Amino acid sequence: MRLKSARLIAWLAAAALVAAGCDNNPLPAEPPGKAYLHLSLGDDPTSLDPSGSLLPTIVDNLYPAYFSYDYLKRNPLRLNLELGAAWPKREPYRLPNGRMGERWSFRLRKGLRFQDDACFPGGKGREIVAADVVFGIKRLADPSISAPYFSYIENRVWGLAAFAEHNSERLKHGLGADFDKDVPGLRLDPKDRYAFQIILTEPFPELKYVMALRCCAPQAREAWNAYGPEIRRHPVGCGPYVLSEYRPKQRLLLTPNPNWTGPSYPSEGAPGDAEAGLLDDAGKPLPRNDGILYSILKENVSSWNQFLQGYQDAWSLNQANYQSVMTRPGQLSPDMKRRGIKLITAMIPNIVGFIFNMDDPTFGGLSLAKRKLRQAISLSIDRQEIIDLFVQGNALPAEFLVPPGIGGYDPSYRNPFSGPNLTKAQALLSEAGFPNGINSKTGERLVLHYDSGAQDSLGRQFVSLVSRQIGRLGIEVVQRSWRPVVMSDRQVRGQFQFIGFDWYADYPDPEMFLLMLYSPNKRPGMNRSNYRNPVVDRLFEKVRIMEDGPARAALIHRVRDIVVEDCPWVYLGHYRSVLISQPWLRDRKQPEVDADMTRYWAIDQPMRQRLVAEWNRPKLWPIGVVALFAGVGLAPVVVAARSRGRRSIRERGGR
Amino acid sequence: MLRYLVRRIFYAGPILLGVCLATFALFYLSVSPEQMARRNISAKNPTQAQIRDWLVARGYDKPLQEQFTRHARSLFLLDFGKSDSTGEPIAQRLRQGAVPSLIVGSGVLFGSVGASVILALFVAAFRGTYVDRWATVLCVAGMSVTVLVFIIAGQYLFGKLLVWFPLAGYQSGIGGLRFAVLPILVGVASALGANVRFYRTVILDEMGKDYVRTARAKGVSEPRVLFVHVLKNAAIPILTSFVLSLPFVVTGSLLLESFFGIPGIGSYMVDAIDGQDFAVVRAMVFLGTVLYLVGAVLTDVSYALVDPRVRLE
Amino acid sequence: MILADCLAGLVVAACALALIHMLRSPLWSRAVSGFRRRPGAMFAVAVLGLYSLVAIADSFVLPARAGQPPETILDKLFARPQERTYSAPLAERTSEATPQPLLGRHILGTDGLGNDVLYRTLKGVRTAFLIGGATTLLVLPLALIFGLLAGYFGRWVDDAVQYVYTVFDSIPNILLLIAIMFVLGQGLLQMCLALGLTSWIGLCRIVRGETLKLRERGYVTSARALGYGSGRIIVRHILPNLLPILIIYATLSFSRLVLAEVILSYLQVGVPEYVGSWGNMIDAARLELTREPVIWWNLASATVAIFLLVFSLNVISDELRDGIDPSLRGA
Amino acid sequence: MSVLEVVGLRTLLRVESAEAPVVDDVSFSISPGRTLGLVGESGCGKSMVAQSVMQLLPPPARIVAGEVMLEGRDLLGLRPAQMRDVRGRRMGMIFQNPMEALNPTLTVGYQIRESIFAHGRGVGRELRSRTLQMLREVEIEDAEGVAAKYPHELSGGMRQRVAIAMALANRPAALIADEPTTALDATVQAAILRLITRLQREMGLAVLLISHDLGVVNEAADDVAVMYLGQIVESGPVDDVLASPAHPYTQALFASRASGLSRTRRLATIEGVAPDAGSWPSGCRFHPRCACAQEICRTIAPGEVGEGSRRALCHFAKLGAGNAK
Repeated sequence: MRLKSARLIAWLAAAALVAAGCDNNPLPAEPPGKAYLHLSLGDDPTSLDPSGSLLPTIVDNLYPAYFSYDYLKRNPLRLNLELGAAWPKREPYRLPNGRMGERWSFRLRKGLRFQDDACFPGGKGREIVAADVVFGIKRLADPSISAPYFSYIENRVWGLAAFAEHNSERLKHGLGADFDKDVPGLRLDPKDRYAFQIILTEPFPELKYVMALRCCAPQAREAWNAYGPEIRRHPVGCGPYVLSEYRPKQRLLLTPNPNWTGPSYPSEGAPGDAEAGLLDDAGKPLPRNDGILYSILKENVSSWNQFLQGYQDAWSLNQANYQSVMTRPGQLSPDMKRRGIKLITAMIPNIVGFIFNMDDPTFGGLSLAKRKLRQAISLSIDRQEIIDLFVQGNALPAEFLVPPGIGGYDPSYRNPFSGPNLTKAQALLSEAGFPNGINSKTGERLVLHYDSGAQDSLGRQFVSLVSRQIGRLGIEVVQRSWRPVVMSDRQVRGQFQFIGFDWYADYPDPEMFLLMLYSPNKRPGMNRSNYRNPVVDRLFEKVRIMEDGPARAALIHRVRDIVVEDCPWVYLGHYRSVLISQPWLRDRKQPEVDADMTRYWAIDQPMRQRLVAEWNRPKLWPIGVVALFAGVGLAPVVVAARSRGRRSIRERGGR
Repeated sequence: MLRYLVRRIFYAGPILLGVCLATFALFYLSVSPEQMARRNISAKNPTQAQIRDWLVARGYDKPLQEQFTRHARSLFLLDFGKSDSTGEPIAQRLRQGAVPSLIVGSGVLFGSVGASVILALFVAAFRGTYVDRWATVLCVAGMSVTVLVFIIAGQYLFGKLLVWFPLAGYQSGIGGLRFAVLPILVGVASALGANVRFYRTVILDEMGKDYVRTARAKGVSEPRVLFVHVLKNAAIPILTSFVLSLPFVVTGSLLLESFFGIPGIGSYMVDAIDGQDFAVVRAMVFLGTVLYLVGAVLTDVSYALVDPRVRLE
Repeated sequence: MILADCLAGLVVAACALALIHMLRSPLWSRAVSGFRRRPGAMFAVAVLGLYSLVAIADSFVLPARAGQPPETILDKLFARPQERTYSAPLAERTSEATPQPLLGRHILGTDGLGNDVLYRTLKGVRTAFLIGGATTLLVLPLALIFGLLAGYFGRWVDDAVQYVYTVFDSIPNILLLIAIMFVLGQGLLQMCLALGLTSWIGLCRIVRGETLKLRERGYVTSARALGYGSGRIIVRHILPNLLPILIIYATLSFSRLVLAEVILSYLQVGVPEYVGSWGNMIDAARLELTREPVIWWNLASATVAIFLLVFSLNVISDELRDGIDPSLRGA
Repeated sequence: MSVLEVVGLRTLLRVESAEAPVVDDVSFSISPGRTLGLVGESGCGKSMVAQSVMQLLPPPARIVAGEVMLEGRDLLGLRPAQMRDVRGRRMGMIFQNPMEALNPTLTVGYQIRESIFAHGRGVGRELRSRTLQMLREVEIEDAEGVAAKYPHELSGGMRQRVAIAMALANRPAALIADEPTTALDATVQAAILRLITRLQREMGLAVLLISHDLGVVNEAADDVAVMYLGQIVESGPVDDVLASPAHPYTQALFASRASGLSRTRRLATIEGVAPDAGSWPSGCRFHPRCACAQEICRTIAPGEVGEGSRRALCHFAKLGAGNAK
């Protein structure tokens, strides 16, 4: 009777299996006639609150800002009005303390509406006014959300720092931020409810870029009152999409926002876009798809395999995938080509490299010998080898901090200390007093500590490769690996000699890069190497408040020549962001800034269905193999069982 | 029985307190609050003011013993508080994660115990023959392969070649069960070797006992001897291993969950460690301890149920 | 590194001591001599012997040449140039689109970075021996001391020891392990310590239980009646009776630890890359499996290496158990 | 007509990849209502005989030759399922150690009931009443109370009574009692023996009583067979054999308990130790320990000498009534 119940359970389990269907499609069923875009995330978005979010994914689709970057046009990047009605008026403004600041006057489009949400009266999204933008900016000064972009405007918008200080004080007593308190630098026009002014304490031409960031999107006070900090999981935006389903650690679904009235698909693009078919949908309304379904999958390998099965439409390559996609630098693998997968690359302004600790007794300092030592190490590094091995050539070897597409970039410039040049490096090393890596005075080998936060296998391999390259000079490289938390702490405290360092710009301006050389930004600021050169400081202060142009470029080149000689950095490359997309995805272009542009992408649904079915035909040979093994394995069991049955008979025969 | 329970609860207090203290000490030895703040503030380069505000908002600016007493008190009152990194209530996240963890965990547990017991009985029935010998070798072989290889092979076979199950992912509701099948299969397969070998020893041990001979001398059929007589006695060590792994049903299997994208408590725990989320870590450790202690009580209770010689006192 | 070398010496010394002890005691030598009749056991011994040779070859550092890092005998044997990219086992060219001739023969091919897979696999042997051996060396005294004290003296000592290990045991194991690794930092030694601190409880429990049983035996009671000191009774009368359990447990825990290293590497708290370990290889191979064409030989050789070691250890512990305790042999 | 007849039984035991006989050409027969006592040192193969008859040998042992006839049916020719039906229904068995022989996790009542329903006899209420009746038959007063108890709650004597009840629950024709009293106190021993004798009389059982204790055999058996190293060296009616043992081994065995019924000194006067299976001496197996061994004993295995119901396996067996009294 026990046996019977066991059998019953087995049957039930089998039935359940059959009922579940033999299918490897991980996606939920979609409403008929809808074609969602299928994308994946490595984890829940840390926050969907535009004030607290660093990453553009999803948030950009929910919270558009005053400006947006042009989808197609590049080099230079162009800002378009998104919520704005007109380009801001910029004029000098005398502050009460007598210093000269700037006043920017903005005006929003009329008729913009928030998405429908229960926090509004009647559940209908109300019209957006200038006060909503001001409220959004004020929210950056709420200490409880640690807003990532706050530092860009904290000391530049008049009175904002004091407002933040006021809120910090309230926090200490367990009180929330006080948004009713006025900030003098954020002014509403009493006559025009769509207009507002921002008063800056110093000229800040990059404010236009900040106004393109999601943190300056309009936000509804009602939503804050209703949801409080839970806004991070319950966004109330005004963008092309609304968040219609959110299951933490499972999936997120964005569907088009009926209240959205925004610019349509661009009708002119960069050279070559028309030929690539990117202008076929010109003038059609956005979004170009019926929704976006994000699957949240932590394990990168699993989620990559799902892309290969066609269950994800696009894939942003990370270090781990380069080799899966490309067999040689810049080229898709034969399998990818056969599948018709498209490769899209773009240069998001960034710099990857290594920094020396300029306070280190052995490697830091601006004396000639120390400079030569650093230059020698810089010359020992083979940038191309690293780029080829780790990103399959998807990076431009860097000569200086400023990447292409940014003012002050000079494509013809060659850094005299770019590697690999071992002979020159050896010579410089000897001049620095360490011939063949041996201290000529003490006879001791030079030891370079290379700290890293490398945790995964690729990171560890990267460290090994770089160590080997530097080791060719005869220097002993000691690799030390720390947990990321500890590593960033050591970085901030300056407990390092030589570390890897990378940085990307939130907006396309050289100031974003040069600030890493400005001595007031010393640790814990972004000048992590603690590079101090008064000439560079003075030049930077000029560059910061200038408009882009030849004059600014000349100043940047002067900075460059000084810094390259001082060599606080070893420049490795400007990495391209590489995306691959399935053949059924149309209108894909990779933005050259950190922004989410998925609303422009369209799907060829019949093609998707056909190819996914084709790619997922079951291969049944494993069943045969398993059956064979089971047969071979079970045969002795059967024989043994039968011989047991016959035992007494056989044994009588043996009598 | 009542006295037993009261005594166990009485003992649980100091143990839980010890665990709280150990967690607290280990966490503060491994990471400073400032590092935690830096890790959790999403800005690329948080300012000192932001770090200070972060610490103030979460009470990490208070003296250590005040923090400890506050944490311990709220944990003992089963108030898990809010996550340091996301700010969401931990209890809510635990509730969400419990179901997937329970599905996968109980699937693996029951599947592996069921399959192992049946296989072990089968192997034991063929004791002394080379079926038994090869089965033992296979078991040891199964124990010698890492779980990772089982996972990779399972995904490749069922997800890529046979296309029976999704490679990874999860959906709530009945439709989500098909996501659980592959992790369960892999979990069962990886546990099978060790379990079958252990159960076989236990069962053979029992099969050598005199009462089995008595039962046979009465003319009791062989399946009945195995399933009623032997299994009931072998159940005691089997139960121990079963009940001791019960806490993991709830806390989830870390590897399976993170590899197969199951949003269970196990992967929540890994995320918390990864993100230096002390609030979550201390809640999870506390919960794990409570479950462990409950498991220990359950073991004793189940002994008493199976073996009439055991009395709880 | 110096500490790790000392540890290596300790492991070797402990293994030698255990072997000598085993060969001298008739009980063990009978068990060991039984090996000769069993092909499985002979195979296991042969594998272990081979692995030990590799581990020893990887432990002796040759005099360093000028300008070169120190090399072990194993490094010397595999002193071949780094390839540019990966190649299949026994291939003559790399897998680049325009195949480059290889600089040397690679029996098991090379991994994504052009490292010889056989070399990396052999490099893992010493690490595995250290993780298994050194950790077991840490576990044994910890478990013995606490278990013996608790079992022999009972009362408050027992309560205290039980309290400590219940607290340890009730913290989810993997969390505790990671936390200790965090506190100690990364490295081979640190991993041994962390693994040791988290895995002594099982043995401690067994030792305590056995001691409780042994304490009631006639010869212990009579020894006490003769007025022997507790220390003498523990060392002379109880400890020798625990040795069989200890040695079997040590063999098993060795194999468990080797497997645990893989999981830790997956959780990103493994040993540094330059140490060379199977866990790191498998972790790296996960990504290489998604490559086109698939690099399977990296995963395969690490898996086979682990498999052989763990399998052999298990077989040997089974044989020892059978040899020593015939009642466990099964009816 | 005999109930149980064993002819030429031969059982091999596998030791370290070689097989050696443990039961060697053993023959005997038991009539209804009679008891055959099988005596011998431990390790001589008594229990192996019993287990061979029941076909409950542990896996390393197997029967290679012989016949076991129960009520005229050859049990060795039966299929396992048929043999299972014979066990417990036509032939019961009780074991040496009542502490271990009962399943500790099942109630006494259940275990007796199982003995009955394993052979498809009786259901529900009837099962229960038969169980209680069996318990009363083995002289257990509080039958209902005992039936609900677990073995560990009973004394050794009670447990053996329960074991007897289990073995006899289906009214078998034969009972094999393998050292039924060895593990019990002397007083309990006598009670159990009396119980077995009584039940035997009432049910007309053929009993194979295995013991190393001549006293037990003397008290309860009608016939006796003496085993040494797998062979029956002497057999005959108890009184005859006890009065005039023909085989030197029987004599020695008998001499060893002549001083009294002490169990502990039972073979103190036989020199040497019985060798293990597989290393039995050639010729007469007893010769290395025999006081009166001759050259012939060393080389030639003795044939069976018989006179009436008496049999002996010795070159110098002295049989006959004259010798007896």
